[in-house]
Amino acid sequence: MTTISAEERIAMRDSFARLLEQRADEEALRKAIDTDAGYDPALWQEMADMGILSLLVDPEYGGIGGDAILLEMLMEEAGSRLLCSPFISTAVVASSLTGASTNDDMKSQILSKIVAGQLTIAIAMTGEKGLWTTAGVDVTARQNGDSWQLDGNASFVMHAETAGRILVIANVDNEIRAFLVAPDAPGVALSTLKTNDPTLRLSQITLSGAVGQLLEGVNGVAVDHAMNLARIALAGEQAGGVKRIFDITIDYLQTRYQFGRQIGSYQAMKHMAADMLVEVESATSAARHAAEAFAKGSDEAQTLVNLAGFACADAYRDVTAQAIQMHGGIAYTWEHPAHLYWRRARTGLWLFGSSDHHRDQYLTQLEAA
Amino acid sequence: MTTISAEERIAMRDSFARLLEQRADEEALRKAIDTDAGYDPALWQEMADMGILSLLVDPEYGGIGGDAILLEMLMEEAGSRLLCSPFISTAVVASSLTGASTNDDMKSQILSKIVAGQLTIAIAMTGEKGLWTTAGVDVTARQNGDSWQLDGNASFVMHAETAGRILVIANVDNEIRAFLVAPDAPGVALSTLKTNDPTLRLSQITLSGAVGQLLEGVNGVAVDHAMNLARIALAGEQAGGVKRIFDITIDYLQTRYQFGRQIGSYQAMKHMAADMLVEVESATSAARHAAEAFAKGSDEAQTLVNLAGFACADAYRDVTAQAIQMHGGIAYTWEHPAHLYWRRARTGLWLFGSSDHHRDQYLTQLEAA
Amino acid sequence: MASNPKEISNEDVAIELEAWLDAHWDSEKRCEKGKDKLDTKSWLTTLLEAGYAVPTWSSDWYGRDYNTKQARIIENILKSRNVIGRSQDRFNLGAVTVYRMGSPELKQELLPKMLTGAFSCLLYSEPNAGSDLAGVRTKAEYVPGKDGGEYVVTGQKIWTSNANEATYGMLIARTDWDVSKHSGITFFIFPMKQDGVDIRPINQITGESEFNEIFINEARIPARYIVGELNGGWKVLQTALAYERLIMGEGATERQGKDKSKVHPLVGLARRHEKLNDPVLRQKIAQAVAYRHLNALNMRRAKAEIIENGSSSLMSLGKLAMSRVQHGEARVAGEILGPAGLFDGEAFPDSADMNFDSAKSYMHSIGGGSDQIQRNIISERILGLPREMEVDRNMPFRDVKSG
Amino acid sequence: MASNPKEISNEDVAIELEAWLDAHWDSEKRCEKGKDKLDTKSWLTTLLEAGYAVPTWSSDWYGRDYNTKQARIIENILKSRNVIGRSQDRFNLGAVTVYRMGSPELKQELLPKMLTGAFSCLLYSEPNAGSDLAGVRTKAEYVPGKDGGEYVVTGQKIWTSNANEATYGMLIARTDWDVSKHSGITFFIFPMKQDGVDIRPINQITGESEFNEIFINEARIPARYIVGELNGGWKVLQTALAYERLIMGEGATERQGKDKSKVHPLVGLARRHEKLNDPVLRQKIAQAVAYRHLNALNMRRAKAEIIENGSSSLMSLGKLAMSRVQHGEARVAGEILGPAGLFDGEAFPDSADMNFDSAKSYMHSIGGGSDQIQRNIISERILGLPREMEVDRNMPFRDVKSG
Repeated sequence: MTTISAEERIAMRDSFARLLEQRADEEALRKAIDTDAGYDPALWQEMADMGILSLLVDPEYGGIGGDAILLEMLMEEAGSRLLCSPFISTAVVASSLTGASTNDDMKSQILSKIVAGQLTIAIAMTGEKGLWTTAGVDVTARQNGDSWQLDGNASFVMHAETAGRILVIANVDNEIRAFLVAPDAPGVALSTLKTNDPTLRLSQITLSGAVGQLLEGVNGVAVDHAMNLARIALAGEQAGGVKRIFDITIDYLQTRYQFGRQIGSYQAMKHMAADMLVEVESATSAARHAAEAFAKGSDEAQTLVNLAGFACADAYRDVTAQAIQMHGGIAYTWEHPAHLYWRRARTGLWLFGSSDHHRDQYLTQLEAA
Repeated sequence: MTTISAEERIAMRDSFARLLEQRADEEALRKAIDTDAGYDPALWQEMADMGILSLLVDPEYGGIGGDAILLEMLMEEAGSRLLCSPFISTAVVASSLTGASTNDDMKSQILSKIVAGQLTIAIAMTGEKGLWTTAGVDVTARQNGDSWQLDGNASFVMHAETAGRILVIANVDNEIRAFLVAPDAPGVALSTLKTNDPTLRLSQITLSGAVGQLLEGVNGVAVDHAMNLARIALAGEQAGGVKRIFDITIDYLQTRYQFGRQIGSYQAMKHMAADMLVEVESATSAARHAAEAFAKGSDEAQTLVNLAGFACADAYRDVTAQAIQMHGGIAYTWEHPAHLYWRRARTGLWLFGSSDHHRDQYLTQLEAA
Repeated sequence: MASNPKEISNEDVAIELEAWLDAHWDSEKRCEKGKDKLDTKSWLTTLLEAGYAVPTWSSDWYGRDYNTKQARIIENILKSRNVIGRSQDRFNLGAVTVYRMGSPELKQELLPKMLTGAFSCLLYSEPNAGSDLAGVRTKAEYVPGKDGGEYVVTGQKIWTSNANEATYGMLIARTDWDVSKHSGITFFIFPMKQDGVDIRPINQITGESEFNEIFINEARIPARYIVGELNGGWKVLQTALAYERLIMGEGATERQGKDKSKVHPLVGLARRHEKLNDPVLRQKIAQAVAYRHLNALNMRRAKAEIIENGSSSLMSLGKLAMSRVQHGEARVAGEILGPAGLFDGEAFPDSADMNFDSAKSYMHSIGGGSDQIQRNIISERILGLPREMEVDRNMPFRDVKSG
Repeated sequence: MASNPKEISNEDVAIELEAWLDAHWDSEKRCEKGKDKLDTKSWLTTLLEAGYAVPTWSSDWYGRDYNTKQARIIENILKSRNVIGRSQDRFNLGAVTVYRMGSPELKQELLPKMLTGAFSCLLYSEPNAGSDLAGVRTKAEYVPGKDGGEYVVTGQKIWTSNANEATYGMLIARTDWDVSKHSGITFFIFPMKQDGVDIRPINQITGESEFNEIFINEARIPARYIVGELNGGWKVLQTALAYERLIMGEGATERQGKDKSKVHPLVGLARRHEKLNDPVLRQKIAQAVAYRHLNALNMRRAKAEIIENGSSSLMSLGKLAMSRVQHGEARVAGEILGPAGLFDGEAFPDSADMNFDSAKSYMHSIGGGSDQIQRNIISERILGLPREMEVDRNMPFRDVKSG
């Protein structure tokens, strides 16, 4: 359990929100999109300085020891700005997995670099099917004397091209293990995968006898835990994003006139907006309750993570789709931000498990209850 | 191919429409519902006199030799009035199957009674799973000297309690055969199944060594053909029903005032109505084109029958559901007709194959194309 | 009769009530101590006189001047002992309306009756005024006479529940036809037990008859039974409706915020009918359950916000969201049942439930403000979008189109 | 130039044209007989002078007074020989507008140019007047001068396709700000090739730039280039829009009424990605295909009705229905592709198509009258429901709110 207080969480969220307001507005977003890296390293450093990157790191290792609740709160802010960064890979999944390691030297070395903003880590977990479960891992590792050699493919790897290390999840005799690999090591081949969502950077990684450093003590349970944190982070991002595009749309309904009336005075628009509000609030509730249940270690945690996994993604998809329609022609232009939210929303339909997969898992949880 | 002309079809439809206007209005419908038989035998006789019951019977046997196109046209009229009658069982399926028989004596004897309105025939085809395909037949027949004995269950049998004969589809050594059974014969047990739709009468029939008369020459192909005719009839009925409840609703939107305006002036209502019109017209197109393709023996016939099988049923369900909502409280009362259409629409979701089944079959047809 | 809430601690509130109950209420027999069986009216009078029926009300009017916190303590104790007549300041809509808006004379005359078993039904809706409550055409005409005269009422009301059991009706009627629609309405307490009141059950599509139509033909109301001002009924109605919404909203927030029994009925139904492995149905079942679950989570947030800030806009989303839940669950139940859904009656309990629920869902999506009205309310009151234009708002009611 | 259609049989129409073509058109080289390559303007002039560019028009104006049936015969023959410049009485919107509504002088001056390659773009939409075309704020001010003077135009137009290629723009502009919005608009033929016209491509969310924004800064139009009356532009626009709808509608009826290639693309996609056996996807694929199929059947009925009665209300449903088809197909394609749908670009052609189609669907549901406008049209013009209230209809345009 975390030692962070409710007041500290709010203070941190507010600082992060201010930082993003100043440094991650639409102009900055479009600038980041146009770079090869796909994010702003200077902003990354400021996030480190503010402690954002260490939110899940134990105070013992220089972190602030936050929990899923704080993570979700911060991600709502990030989502509302469509923040581009390797945050989930590095500060959520890699932090969580490294934190689970029993090798204290490695742990201390890696976490201190993450906390300082000096190291980003990409997560190579799922094969080409994009399952993001341990069953979807396609890489195998075998011990060769003192070292480990890795073979196989990982796809959908976020921000791999700029990562200092790649954290590879691999099978060792049907057990899940984690390894750190240097991107420039022999036997490591990266190829960029062009994405439809310009805020997303994906690569495929082919490992052919590449040497990896075992992250001792990390097993399938730790990976499931880390992936659930990633899903909560994504759900929070989606809740923040869907709220934001909704607010943009309501604002447009109030300020756009057609036939001498605000378009928000037309019942068709009003009724669409009311239905969208239900989706927006449901996404927020799902993300927040999943985070809370997870932070408290509640029995319901997995159920709520799966619920958030499809409810937030679907709400985001539906509300952004309606938002474009309600804006009309203006949102059909690249210069209007609506389509950026729409693309990010569509990304969320697949990232870390599809909506259909989460829906099925949710029912499995309910059956077991 | 039929010899009936387009003008003759229209004339017949118009006569039938006039008959129904006079004899099958809402009052008559509610009266029929309240009887045990569930239909008006006097009206049945008038339908016989008008030639409606013989529409699919060859002129050689006293019929008018109509086709699926005429059938669909008549059923639109029947559907718009929610006509209760054993028409589909007797005048469609039984007529078609009997017409396929190679036993001319039997054929002539049965058809002449159907044509005269003196015999209604119930169809015992599907088992408890309600598949309405030859694969769903649960009755088996075996030859015992000169006679045939039937064993097994058939469910969802329409208007069995008042039928003069039951036409049982049965398996004989993995071949499909048809038999005529007297409802009061030994080994025949009928039990009424209470239905949610008061315009529908269903029974379960248990056969325990009941004697049946083989309808020679009728095989699986003839049964498939007859069931496709039944599906076209149902699609036509649904197209007529959905059109009617839609018209009733539009009329209400024009005459009901709230806040000093016709409720049809509210954009929410208008937009719902526009979307409903698309459904209504699509149902009509699906039913008519299925009938036309079937009548012409086109390659597309099965595809279009399956399309109509789900498109008409789903349109009817959705439009009746909206119709109740748009009427508001008044349609929540038993005295208002909306719920009768709604119940009949829900019946159509399962009768002669579910929407999901037809959708799957439709895709199978497209794959083969 | 009661102590000042500022002077009494929450502990003492509980201790005082427990002592009073020990003296007056037999929890086992559920009647007054020392009696064989419950005499409702007598018990309600005892409770009322002790100030425990309406503890938040003024001590001048049967109450104890308690605050909400204290009232909840009392409610919980009375509930735990199965005491009837509790929390009428929360749930007795007729009495609350008279207490809040009636004249002292009216309160004097009616409250003792209303709080001791003479309860009230709602006579707002009319066939021609569904969502548009201000469109009432039931007319009330003044006739001079003793005690200030009376009003003669003729018209038709609809969707009234418990009309047969009610002593009073909370009635809105038109008293001036020459002013705008909202300006000519008066709010009355209408005596139900009289000639000229014909109560007919409505046959609903569910097969139930929860509601009635009320045909009123020259029925009488003492003129002193007006609540608020003559022709000021619209304002009174708004307040009465706000109480109703509050009561219903709180109930809904509690119900919807509560997780259902561990296994959702749809999961049980699918299990019974061996459909839990059907991948198409699994998606539909999960989505239907999720909509209910999400609404429960929204209502949990609403409750937390109400505790924090005294109100929550989330509460207004519940009714609309529940429409989708109820129609959706009934539909998925139908898909689980398959062709068996055609059946009904006692022999097919799952089918009968599914068919009943399918029809009953309309009670939710139409009754008490249809989904369309809810969307208007949400978009206007929460999102601040412009109000729907009311063309008849300022014309004399005589000229308003209706039908 | 042409024979009276009453005097010439359909057979003779065909024979006469075939003979003329034999003499003048080289189908293989696709140019005028006896020439090496096509000189477009020269050929179009030849075709025009023969009366075959606009056969239904009056013989006073380049036509042959032919009826529709005869025109279709001509169209088919010209099409079969790949003749360019055909059917301009059906498809050359600028020329049709001038022919139908221009003064004789305007026709004399513009038709020869418009029918021989100088084609027109549309300058109706403005950033502040999307669905509300009558809300135009582009201003045209009269300046006296020779040849009747000219108008000076300043404003901004949007969603214009082919602006760079167009010689003329069909422009609506405000010429009177003190009358109601519909009363102060004038319809001009606007010369595109002049200073003061800045054409900028719009970057669309599909990655395409089919459309342009046009910034007009003190550009000039001869006063004689007004179509119809000064300040009577709204009426002219309505007629021009009706032609446009007719052309687009006929096209759509034909396209949508035609069955697609035997195997629907979604079936092919699912087969390629080995998803044809997934029962959840099968339902979604079948439904998506069915919506397209049903619309095609509706359009077949529409076409039959048009042949029978000259019109069909079904035609108006096609645009709305196709929105659902296009959004739906793109969505199902995404579900077939699964996580691979995240990719884009040449390396992932199926993903790239799906993502492109997902964005492009908005072109359909927003452009040319959004789904919401279509629903208004259907409910008002087909179902006869009351028209939406227009609050600004009768106020001076100066006072109309806009944004």
